[in-house]
Amino acid sequence: MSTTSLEKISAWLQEYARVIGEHEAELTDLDREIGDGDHGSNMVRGMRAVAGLDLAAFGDAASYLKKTGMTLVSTVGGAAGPLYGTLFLRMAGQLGSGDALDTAAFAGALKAGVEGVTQRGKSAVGDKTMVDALVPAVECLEEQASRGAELAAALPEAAKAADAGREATAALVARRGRASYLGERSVGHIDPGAASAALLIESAARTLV
Amino acid sequence: MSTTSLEKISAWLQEYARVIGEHEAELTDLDREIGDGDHGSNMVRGMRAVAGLDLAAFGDAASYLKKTGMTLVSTVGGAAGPLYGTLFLRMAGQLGSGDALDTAAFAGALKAGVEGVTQRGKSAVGDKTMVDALVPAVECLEEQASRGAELAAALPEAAKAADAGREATAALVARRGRASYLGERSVGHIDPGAASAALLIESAARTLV
Amino acid sequence: MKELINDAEHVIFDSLKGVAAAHPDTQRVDLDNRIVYRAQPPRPGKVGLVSGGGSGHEPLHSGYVGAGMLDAACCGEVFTSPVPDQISAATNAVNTGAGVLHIVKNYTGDVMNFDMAAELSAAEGVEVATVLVNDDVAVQDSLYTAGRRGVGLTVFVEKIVGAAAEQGRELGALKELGDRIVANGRSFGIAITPCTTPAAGKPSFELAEDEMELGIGIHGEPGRERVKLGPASDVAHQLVEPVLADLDFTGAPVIAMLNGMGATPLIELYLLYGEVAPLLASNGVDVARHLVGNYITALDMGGASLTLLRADDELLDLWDAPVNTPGLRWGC
Amino acid sequence: MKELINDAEHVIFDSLKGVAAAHPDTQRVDLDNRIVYRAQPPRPGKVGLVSGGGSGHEPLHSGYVGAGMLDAACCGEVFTSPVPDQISAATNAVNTGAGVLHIVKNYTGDVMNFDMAAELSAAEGVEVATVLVNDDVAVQDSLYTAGRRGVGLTVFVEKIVGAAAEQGRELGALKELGDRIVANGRSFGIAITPCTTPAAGKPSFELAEDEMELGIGIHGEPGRERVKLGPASDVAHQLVEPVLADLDFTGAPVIAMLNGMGATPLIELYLLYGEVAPLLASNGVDVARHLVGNYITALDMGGASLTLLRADDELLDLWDAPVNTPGLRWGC
Ligand SMILES: Nc1ncnc2c1ncn2[C@@H]1O[C@H](COP(=O)(O)OP(=O)(O)O)[C@@H](O)[C@H]1O
Ligand SMILES: Nc1ncnc2c1ncn2[C@@H]1O[C@H](COP(=O)(O)OP(=O)(O)O)[C@@H](O)[C@H]1O
Ligand SMILES: [Mg+2]
Ligand SMILES: [Mg+2]
Ligand SMILES: [Mg+2]
Ligand SMILES: [Mg+2]
Repeated sequence: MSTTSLEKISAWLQEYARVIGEHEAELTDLDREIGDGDHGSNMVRGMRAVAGLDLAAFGDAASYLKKTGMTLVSTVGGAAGPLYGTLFLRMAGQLGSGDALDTAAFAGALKAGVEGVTQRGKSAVGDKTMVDALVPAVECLEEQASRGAELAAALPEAAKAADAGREATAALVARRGRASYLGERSVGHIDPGAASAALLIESAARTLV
Repeated sequence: MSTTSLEKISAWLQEYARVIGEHEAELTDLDREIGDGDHGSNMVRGMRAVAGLDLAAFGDAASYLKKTGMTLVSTVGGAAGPLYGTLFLRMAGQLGSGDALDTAAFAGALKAGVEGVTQRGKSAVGDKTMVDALVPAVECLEEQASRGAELAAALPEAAKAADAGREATAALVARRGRASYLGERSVGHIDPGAASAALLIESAARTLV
Repeated sequence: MKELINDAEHVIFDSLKGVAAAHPDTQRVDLDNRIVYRAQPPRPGKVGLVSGGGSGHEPLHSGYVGAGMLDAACCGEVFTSPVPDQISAATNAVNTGAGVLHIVKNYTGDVMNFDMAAELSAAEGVEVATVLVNDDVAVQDSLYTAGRRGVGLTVFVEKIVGAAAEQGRELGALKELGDRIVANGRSFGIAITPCTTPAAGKPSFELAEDEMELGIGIHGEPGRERVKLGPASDVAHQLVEPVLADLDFTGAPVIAMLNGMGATPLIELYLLYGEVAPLLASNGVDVARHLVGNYITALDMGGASLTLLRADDELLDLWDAPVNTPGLRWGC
Repeated sequence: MKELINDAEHVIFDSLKGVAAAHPDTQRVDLDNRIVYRAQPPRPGKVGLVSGGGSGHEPLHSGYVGAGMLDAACCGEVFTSPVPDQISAATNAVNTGAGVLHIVKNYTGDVMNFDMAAELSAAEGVEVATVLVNDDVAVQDSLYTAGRRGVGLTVFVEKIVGAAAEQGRELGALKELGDRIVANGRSFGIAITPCTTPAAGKPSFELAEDEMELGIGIHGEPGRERVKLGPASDVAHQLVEPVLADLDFTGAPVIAMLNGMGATPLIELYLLYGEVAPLLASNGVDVARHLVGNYITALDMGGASLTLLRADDELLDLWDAPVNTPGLRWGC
C-alpha cells in the first residue's frame, strides 16, 4: 500500500476524531437514555489518543490501523473499546501492505473488521448495536465494488446506508449490550454505538476520496 | 382554683394544640429558613400529647399545667421542649391551687413561666427567640392588671403585643438557638419560636374569657 | 419528599426496628425509649458512656454503640435532641455504680435536655459528668451565640474516651480526657446540596448549580456564607484553612477525618482527600491517623467536613485500641 | 453538575491519589495504570485475586483490596470497564506462579476487556481463571440479552473467595467456589433518585416525586419498570419477592445484604431493613449473616438493592474469616 493510503486513512481517522468530539454530548445523551451515559466520553478519549499518534512512525496504512485498534483497546474500555479496537485490528489484518485503497479493498477490510465486531460481540444485525450501522455500509460497498464504482462515489452511498441503519435501530428491541437490560423500554431510542458507527462511515465519505 | 379555671386552661391548651396543628407547616418553614426545619413537627408532637391528657385526672389547673409541662419536656425534645416545658411547669408553680384566674393571677403565672424560659435559655429580649413574643405579652398583662382590666379584655391586647414581638424578630440578629449560627444571615426572617409563642397568647385570648 | 420510609412520624421507631434486626449480636434496642444499648451490659466498675442527639446523622450515635465506644445512644427525632426521660433511662441503665459520662454536642436543645436528664439521674443517685463537644470553627464562640456547634469531633471523643472507659478509668479522668480532646479538636464543613428532613419534605435550602455553602453544620441549616463552587482543589483550601487558622496543628501527631455529609459518593470524598492530604502536609500538619468516609452525616446532604485533632501518644494509643461497632471497627 | 471534583476527565486519577493518601499502610496505588494493590504482595503460592470494573461503585472494588479479599482492583473510568493492558498488568503483578482468578461482573464491556486481558496474560504464561458474576434477577438470562448483570453478589464473591485464597486453595478450587456462590446468589435493586456521572453532568434519568424504578443496575441505567413509590413496607416486598421467586432460599443459612445505592441515608436503609428482615423470616429464609450499608453504589443514586446467598457451613466460615479492607473489616 502506498504512502497515499496511509495519509488517506490518517485523514479519515483525524476527521473521525474531530466529528466524535463534535458529537460527544449527543452520543452520551443517547447512551444515557438506554445505557450508562458514557459512550461520548469513551469515544472522545479513544479518538483523541488515536489523533495523537505520530504518523511518521508508520510505514503503511495497515500498521497505522493496527496501532489505532490497539490504542482504542487500551484507552476506551467498556464495550466500545474492544469492539472498535477489533474493527481496526481486523481491518489492518485484511489490508495487505501493498494494496491500493480502492472500493474492493476498502470493502474487504471493513467487512473483515465488522466480522471481528460481530464475533467479539456475539451480535448480529437487528440486535440494536453498532453492527446495525456497519453491516449495511459493508453490504453497500461490496455491491458498489462489484459494479466497479470508485471509492469516492461508493462511500457517500455507504454512509447513507449506515445512517439508515442507525435510524432503524430506534424501532428495535435491544438484544446486546446494556440496552438489552431495558427490554421493550429500549424501543424508540437510537443506539449510541450505531450513531458513532454511522459517523465513522460519514467521515470516510468526506476523506477517502 | 376552681374547676372552672381547670376547664378554661384546658380549653386554652386544646385550642393551642389545634392552632399548632394548623400552623405546623408554617412553623417548620420558618425553622427551615434559619434553623433545622423541625419546629412545627416538634410542637405538634408535644401539643398532641398534651391534648390527649385526661382532664378527669386533675384536681386543679395547677396540676394540669404541671403535667402539661412534663409532657412537653418528655415528648418535644430540641430547644422547644425544655423551654415550653419550663414555661408551663413554672406557671403551675406560681398558680396557687385556690387562685381565681383573673388578670393579675394569669399575668403573674405567665411571668413566672417566662422567667423560667429566660433562665433555662440564658436568653433575653432582643435575642430573636420565643422570649421576644412572650415578654411583651407579660408586660402588657401586668399593665392591664394594674389598671384593673378583665382578663377577657386584657388578653387580646397581650396577643397584639406578642404578635408585634414576633414581627419584630425579623429585624434582629439571632443570638440564641440555632439561628445564632447564621449571624447576620438570620436577619429578615421571623423566629419560629416567637411565632409559636404568639400563637399561644392568641389562643389564650380566644379561650380564657 | 423522596424517601424510603413508611411515614414521617414513625421514622425513628421504624428505623430502630431495622437497627435491632441488623445488629442483634452486638446491640439491644429499647424501642419504646429509642435507646440503643450494647447487647452486653457494662461490666461492674466500668463508667457508662451515653451519647445521643437528633437522628439523621447515622452512623452517629447508634452506630458507635459497642465494645470500645458507647454503652448507649439516645435517638431523638430527626435533627431534634432526645428528651430528658429517655436520656435519664439510658443513664440509669448503664450505671454500674461508677457513674456515667454524657457526651453532648453543643446545641441549645441537646444541652438543655441532657442537663435535665443529668438532674433526673442525679436525683436517683447516679453520678453524671458531661463532655460538651463544640468543635465547629464556623461558629463564633461568643456570648452572642449559642457557642460553637458540636460536629465531627464527637466521633473522636466517643472513640477515644470509649477506649479509656474500657481500660477502667474513672469518671473524673474520662471527663478530663474528653475535655482535652475538645480543647484540641476543630472541624469545618461545606455543602453542595441540601438535605430534606422527612417531616419538612422540602430541601433545607436552595443552592444554585454553581454554589456551595461554607460553614454548614449537620442539620441542613444554611452556613455562614454562600460562595461559588470551584474545583475540589479550591474546596480543599476552603475546608483546611479555617481549621488551621483556629488552632495550631503543627508539632504533634494529628488524627484527621474527612467526613461525607451523606450523599457525596466515596469517589468524590477520596478525590477531595487527595487534595486535603498534601495541603495539610504542606502546612506542617503530620497526619498520624485518618478516616475518610461517612461518619457523621446530615441525611442526604451533599458535602464534606474536615475534623482535626491535635493528639499525642496517649490519644493515638486509645485511638488504636480495639473497637467493634457498626460504624467503626478494628482490632477485633 | 454538582460534584466535588477538579474536572470530569481526571476524576479517576485524582480520586486514586486520595485512595493512596487514605490507605498508605494497607494499599499501594499504581496511579499510571489505575490499579490498587495490597501494600504487601501476595505470599508465594497464593492465588492472586483481581477484580475491577467501572468506577463509581465505591467501596467496590478498590475498597475490597486487602487481607482476606482482593490482591488488586483495576479502576476503569466512571461506569466504564477497565482496559485489557491495565487488567493484564495487575494480573501479572499478583501472579506468584499459582495463577490468578479474575472476578468479573457480567457486562459486555467488562467481559470483553477481562477476556482480552486474560489472553494477554496467558501469552505471558500466567494461568488465569474467571468467575463471572451475574446475579441480577431483574434481567432475563436469555440468548436475547447480554445476560444477567453482576451486582451485589460481587461483594460476597470477593469476600468468600478471598478468604479461601488466603487459606492457600488452588486456582481451580477457587473458581469452583466462586461459581458455586454465583449459582446460589441473587440480587434485585430499586432507585428513587437517579445518579449523575461527571462526564454526562446530567441525571441518568428523570423520576417524578412519586415514582421509583424497579430492577435498576448500578450504572444509573433505567430499570425494567417504573412504578409509584409507596411506603418502605411496599418497597420491601418489591425487593424481596423477585429474589425469592428466582431461587429457593429456604432450608439453608442465608447471607443477606441490604445495600444503599449511594445517596440513601443510613437511617432509611435501616428502616428498610426493618421491613425486609421480617419479610424474609416470614418466607422461611434464615438470615445467618447480613450487611446493611453502602457496599456497591452507583455514585449518588438514591435507592437500595437486596442480595441473598444460599450458604452452607463452609461459606459461613469463609465469610467469618478475618478481613481487613477499607470497605469490610472484621476479625483483625
Ligand atoms: N455485544 C455487542 N455487539 C456489538 N455492539 C455492542 C455490543 N454491546 C454493546 N455494543 C455497542 O456498544 C455501544 C455502547 O458503548 P459504550 O457506551 O462505550 O460502552 P458500555 O456499554 O460498556 O458503556 C452500544 O451502543 C452498542 O452499539
Ligand atoms: N436559648 C434560647 N432561649 C429561648 N428560646 C430559644 C433558645 N434557643 C432556642 N429557642 C427557641 O426555640 C426555637 C426553636 O425550637 P425548635 O426548632 O423546636 O428546636 P431546635 O432549635 O432544637 O430545633 C427558636 O425559634 C427559639 O424561639
Ligand atoms: Mg455506555
Ligand atoms: Mg428546629
Ligand atoms: Mg431540631
Ligand atoms: Mg460504560
